[in-house]
Amino acid sequence: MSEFIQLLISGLSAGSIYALAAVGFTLLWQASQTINFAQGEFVMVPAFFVLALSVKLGLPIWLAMPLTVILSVLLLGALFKKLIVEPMHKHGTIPLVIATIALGLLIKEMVKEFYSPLGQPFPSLFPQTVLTVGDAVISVPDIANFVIAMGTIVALQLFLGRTRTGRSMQATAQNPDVAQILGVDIQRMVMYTFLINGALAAIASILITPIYLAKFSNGETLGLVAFIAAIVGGFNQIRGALVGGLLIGVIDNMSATYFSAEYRQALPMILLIVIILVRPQGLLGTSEGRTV
Amino acid sequence: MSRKHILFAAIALLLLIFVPMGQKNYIIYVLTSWLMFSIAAMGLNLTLGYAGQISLAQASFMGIGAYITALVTLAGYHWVLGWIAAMGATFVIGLLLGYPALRVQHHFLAFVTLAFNTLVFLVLRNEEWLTGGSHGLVGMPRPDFFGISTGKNLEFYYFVLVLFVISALVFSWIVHSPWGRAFKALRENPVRAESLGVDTRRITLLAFAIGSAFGGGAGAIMTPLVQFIEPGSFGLIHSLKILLMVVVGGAGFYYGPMLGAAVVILLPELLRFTEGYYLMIYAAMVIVLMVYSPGGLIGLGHKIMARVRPKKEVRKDMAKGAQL
Amino acid sequence: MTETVLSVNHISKSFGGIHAVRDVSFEVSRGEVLGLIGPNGSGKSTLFNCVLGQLRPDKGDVHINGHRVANMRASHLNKLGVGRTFQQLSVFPQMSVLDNIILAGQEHHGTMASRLFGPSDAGLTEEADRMIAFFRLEHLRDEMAGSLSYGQQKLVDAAMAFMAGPSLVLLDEPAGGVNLTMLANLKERLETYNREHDTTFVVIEHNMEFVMSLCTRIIVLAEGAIIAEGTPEEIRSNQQVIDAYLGG
Amino acid sequence: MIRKLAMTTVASMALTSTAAMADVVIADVAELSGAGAAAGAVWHDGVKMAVEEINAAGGILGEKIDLKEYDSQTDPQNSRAMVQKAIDDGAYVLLGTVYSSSTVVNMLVAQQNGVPQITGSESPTITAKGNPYIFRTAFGAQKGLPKLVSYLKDGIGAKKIAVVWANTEFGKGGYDAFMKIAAEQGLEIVADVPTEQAQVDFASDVAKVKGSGADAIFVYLTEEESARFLIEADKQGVELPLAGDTVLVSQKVIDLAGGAANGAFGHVGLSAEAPVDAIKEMAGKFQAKYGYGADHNAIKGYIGAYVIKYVTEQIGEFNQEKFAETMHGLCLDAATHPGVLMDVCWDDTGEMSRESFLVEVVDNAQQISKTLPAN
Repeated sequence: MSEFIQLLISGLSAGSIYALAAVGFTLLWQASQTINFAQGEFVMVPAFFVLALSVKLGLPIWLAMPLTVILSVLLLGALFKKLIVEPMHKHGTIPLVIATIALGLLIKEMVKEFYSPLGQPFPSLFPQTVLTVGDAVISVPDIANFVIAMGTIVALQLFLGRTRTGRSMQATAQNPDVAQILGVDIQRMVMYTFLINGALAAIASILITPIYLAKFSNGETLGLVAFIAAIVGGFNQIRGALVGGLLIGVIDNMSATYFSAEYRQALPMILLIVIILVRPQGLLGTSEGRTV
Repeated sequence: MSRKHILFAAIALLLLIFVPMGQKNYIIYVLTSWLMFSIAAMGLNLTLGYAGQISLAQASFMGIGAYITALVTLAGYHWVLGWIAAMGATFVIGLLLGYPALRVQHHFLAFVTLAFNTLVFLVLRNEEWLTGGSHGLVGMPRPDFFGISTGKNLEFYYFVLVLFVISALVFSWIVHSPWGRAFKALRENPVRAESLGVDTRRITLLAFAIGSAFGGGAGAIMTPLVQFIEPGSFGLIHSLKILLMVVVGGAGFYYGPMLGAAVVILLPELLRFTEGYYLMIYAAMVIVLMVYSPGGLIGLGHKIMARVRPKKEVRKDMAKGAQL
Repeated sequence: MTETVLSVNHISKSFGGIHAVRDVSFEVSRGEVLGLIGPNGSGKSTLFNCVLGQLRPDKGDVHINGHRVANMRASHLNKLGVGRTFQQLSVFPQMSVLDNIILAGQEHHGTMASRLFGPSDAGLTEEADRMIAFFRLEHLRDEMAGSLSYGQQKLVDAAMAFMAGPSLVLLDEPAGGVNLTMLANLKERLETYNREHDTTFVVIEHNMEFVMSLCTRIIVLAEGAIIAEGTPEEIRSNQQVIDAYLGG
Repeated sequence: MIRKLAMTTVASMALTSTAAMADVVIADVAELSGAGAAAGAVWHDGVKMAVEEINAAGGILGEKIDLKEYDSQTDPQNSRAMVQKAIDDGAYVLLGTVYSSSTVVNMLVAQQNGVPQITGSESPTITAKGNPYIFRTAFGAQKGLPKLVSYLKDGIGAKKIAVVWANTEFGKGGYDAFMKIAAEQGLEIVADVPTEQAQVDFASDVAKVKGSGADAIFVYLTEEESARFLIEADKQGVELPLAGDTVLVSQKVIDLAGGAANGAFGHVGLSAEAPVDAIKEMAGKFQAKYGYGADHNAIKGYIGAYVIKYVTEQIGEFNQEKFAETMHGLCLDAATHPGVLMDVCWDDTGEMSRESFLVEVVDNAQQISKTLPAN
């Protein structure tokens, strides 16, 4: 039982990070039909911003981390949209998908060449201590990661639901034509979405890297998982991405222990295929109002 | 097919016959693997370039084909049996996999194939009793035909060249049949095609299954070429590599995948002076290409030609119709 | 000669509380040219999509040649003898005019297997050439359809709709954006085709002149319901129709 | 066939010699890019350093070494093509590759062409295939692990073992070897945990071994994965002894794990920290030359290049067939052959033996606790 609780908590902790990436993924999809195959690299690279700022430039960590969020918002948000998504949008979905695949490769290679091909230790925001609850040993960073990731998503939900800008963004995502008629500046709303995705990626990166270590190849698994979480949960729902992320995190942890370690990667894949077969709109998704 | 095309194909074929003569083994090996990847990319071109669907599992179809061929030839049967079994199996798997995905339409084939590729990798690695696990399978013989051996590298090259020509002919025949017309119509305007009686779902499924079978056929070549296969050669990254071949060359163009495969295989060699940077340069090139010419290098060529001779139309099928 | 090709029975369709179509019924007989007109937002398109099986009506049903068409795939509908044209340009731009026309016929000839193993034109070149000649496009036969002028593409589009020998053709704003000379040409060809083949047409159109001169019968929709029905002359003088158009 | 090839190689060298002053071509096929760049690039630097020293001292039999490098991109298929290319370029002896998954593929080509190959791979399968042209620079896992198992059993009295291993070509080799030896020695395996390549989340793996009731944990993973496992084990408060091979206690893992590696011990074939003066001297030169510390891969590459020199000088000519024949059963002592750093012998499969060390991580540094005899 204690093992189960431990697995559940570490699964939720990892899952909450997946959810951050998946939510960003979903936002981009809703706002601009961008399927971002570089999303994993987007989560990998901010950790290297932190390292470059703190280790190479000697800035203190408390300064390097906020700067990283800003850098990510600018580079992975604004620049990504301006330089890649915008000029390609008129070509349709396929070229953009290919371009994001290439972008993922580019980011990976740049980190490897310009920083290091080796894994790097990464400072943790939280003390590496454990709480003992009954038999179960629960690590403090796990809890902290979960709380921060969830807090971020809840804040995002509130922003989207309660503020004028947030509601305009939602209107843009649901029906850009109507939003335009209502006087919403669509381009700006789409841009906000990209900026938010950059910020989410940075937060996820800072939370996960103390455990994962900073390495250029980290995005490979993360991107895939975010992708699956988004589809399983429901591609057009932030709540869906959240549930999908947590679900995949828990399933991954549970399956290695209770199902088969050799096939632990298979379970999320099978879940993905089953969902597409049985409930293509995702667990929480609604039938898409807009066709692709 | 116009006379110009036939002439071009004939010259290309002559080059393919004469160029490797007297070359070193490495060059011959690279040419052989280029032919092999061209076949796989040709298949994906049918799925992507003609039917407008992204498949991220072409490497896993190669893997399935390679392992089937390995098991058949290691059991002592002739390679041809393995080849037929490989293509047949991948065709059927393509149908089974594509049917549910295409029932929901849109981008789901990309997602399903993505998951499928990972699943195939896991099965190949974990089912050691059948596939040799992560140690792979080794010692597959190169086939003999009527007493003619293909054991030496140059002999094997010609053997693959024959298979390549057969594949190219079959491909040409498919795209010039009414099916091919339906594929093209599907890519250019699926809604219109459907309204003219084209069962777009069925035709997309067939394009995907045939494309997969080409992947299986390429895999059947890899087994005797490398004489060692292991799961790592068929991971997702290799599917992406084949996808990039098709797109870089020019999706939907007959010679696109062949050009793309040549670029992907020769680029490391050409960019050797850049040392570790070649992948970066390649990735950046792909992005720029997608911005300026979603039709790939051949599309770019046409674009430039159209500049020079403004009468000809530039294709813009990737803009319209072709949806994920 | 009064067999019913299309029958629409008490169709209603609403979207989130807005009644786009309410209780519409009509029949179209063989050889008729029916015009479907109405101001913007009158429910024409919704009705049209219900007829095409693209939308499932909330109430009522549509029969074409005796088959119920709710939720039917467009390719299936086409096999039942329904041809259509589109509002926007709908040719295959990177295929030659000939290939466009052959494609429109090929799915009605032979089997899946014969279309793979048989001749590459599915044996339709002659028939396609006749169709091309009918629309006087011979000089453009081998040009890429995308390189044609707008009006020429409209003709190709119409030719495609006729290629499979349909019993019912739905024309969605055929006159939109076509210049006067070309329009006269198109109208004359449609009339000739209708006369020669006794094909039924249903036309949605904004261009009143065009509808009035082409159609034998006209139905006017306003706010989702039929407000008038009759010959072009009757419609022209109907006060309700004039109000609907002018009064908004 | 082999002789003919060898002769053509010599002939082609004779041809190129007019331009390049009788250089002997040695090819280093290594993981210079891709996932294995960390290991391959360091190996290559080790090779380069040795070659420069050899050339400065007059080369081999009076001929300078022309070192050509080939990037396998950590792709087995590509490594095969690169080995073919190296042979086409007239390589006398091949160095590399480091990754076993590449070596098992490309060694077939070297064998077919009769070119001796000195590899940095440690997977047991390499020398088990009866290839007469393959030679190691570090002994295979199956030779190192018995020493570790004995220590687990007798040194710390463990009876129940949990095994965590990378489910890859690399990990599978070590895993199979360990399981065999553990069975022979009567150790009970209470948890068997395969992990994925480049796995990042080890929470469930640690939970599993923790709940298994093991006396000790055997960890057979690559660098970053080892560090991630150690960090997670630390996080979950695992107090059991952690044992591994060269990788687990390597400086790289210690640096990455940031304190979590303390207390881990392992059996190490080669280490820059080894109490051997020649190694320390070599490591010092390496640090000065490249600005980073040498690891076991650097030392392997360095030794590999020197072995070519010593063996060739022993046979007195550039003859690939004789090279391979001579190396089977050869012993080189470090006193007369300083470039091998430690006394070393090869058996008739190309497997090698050498003294090794038992290392424990103390205060974030390797501490040699015992030197074990060659076996």
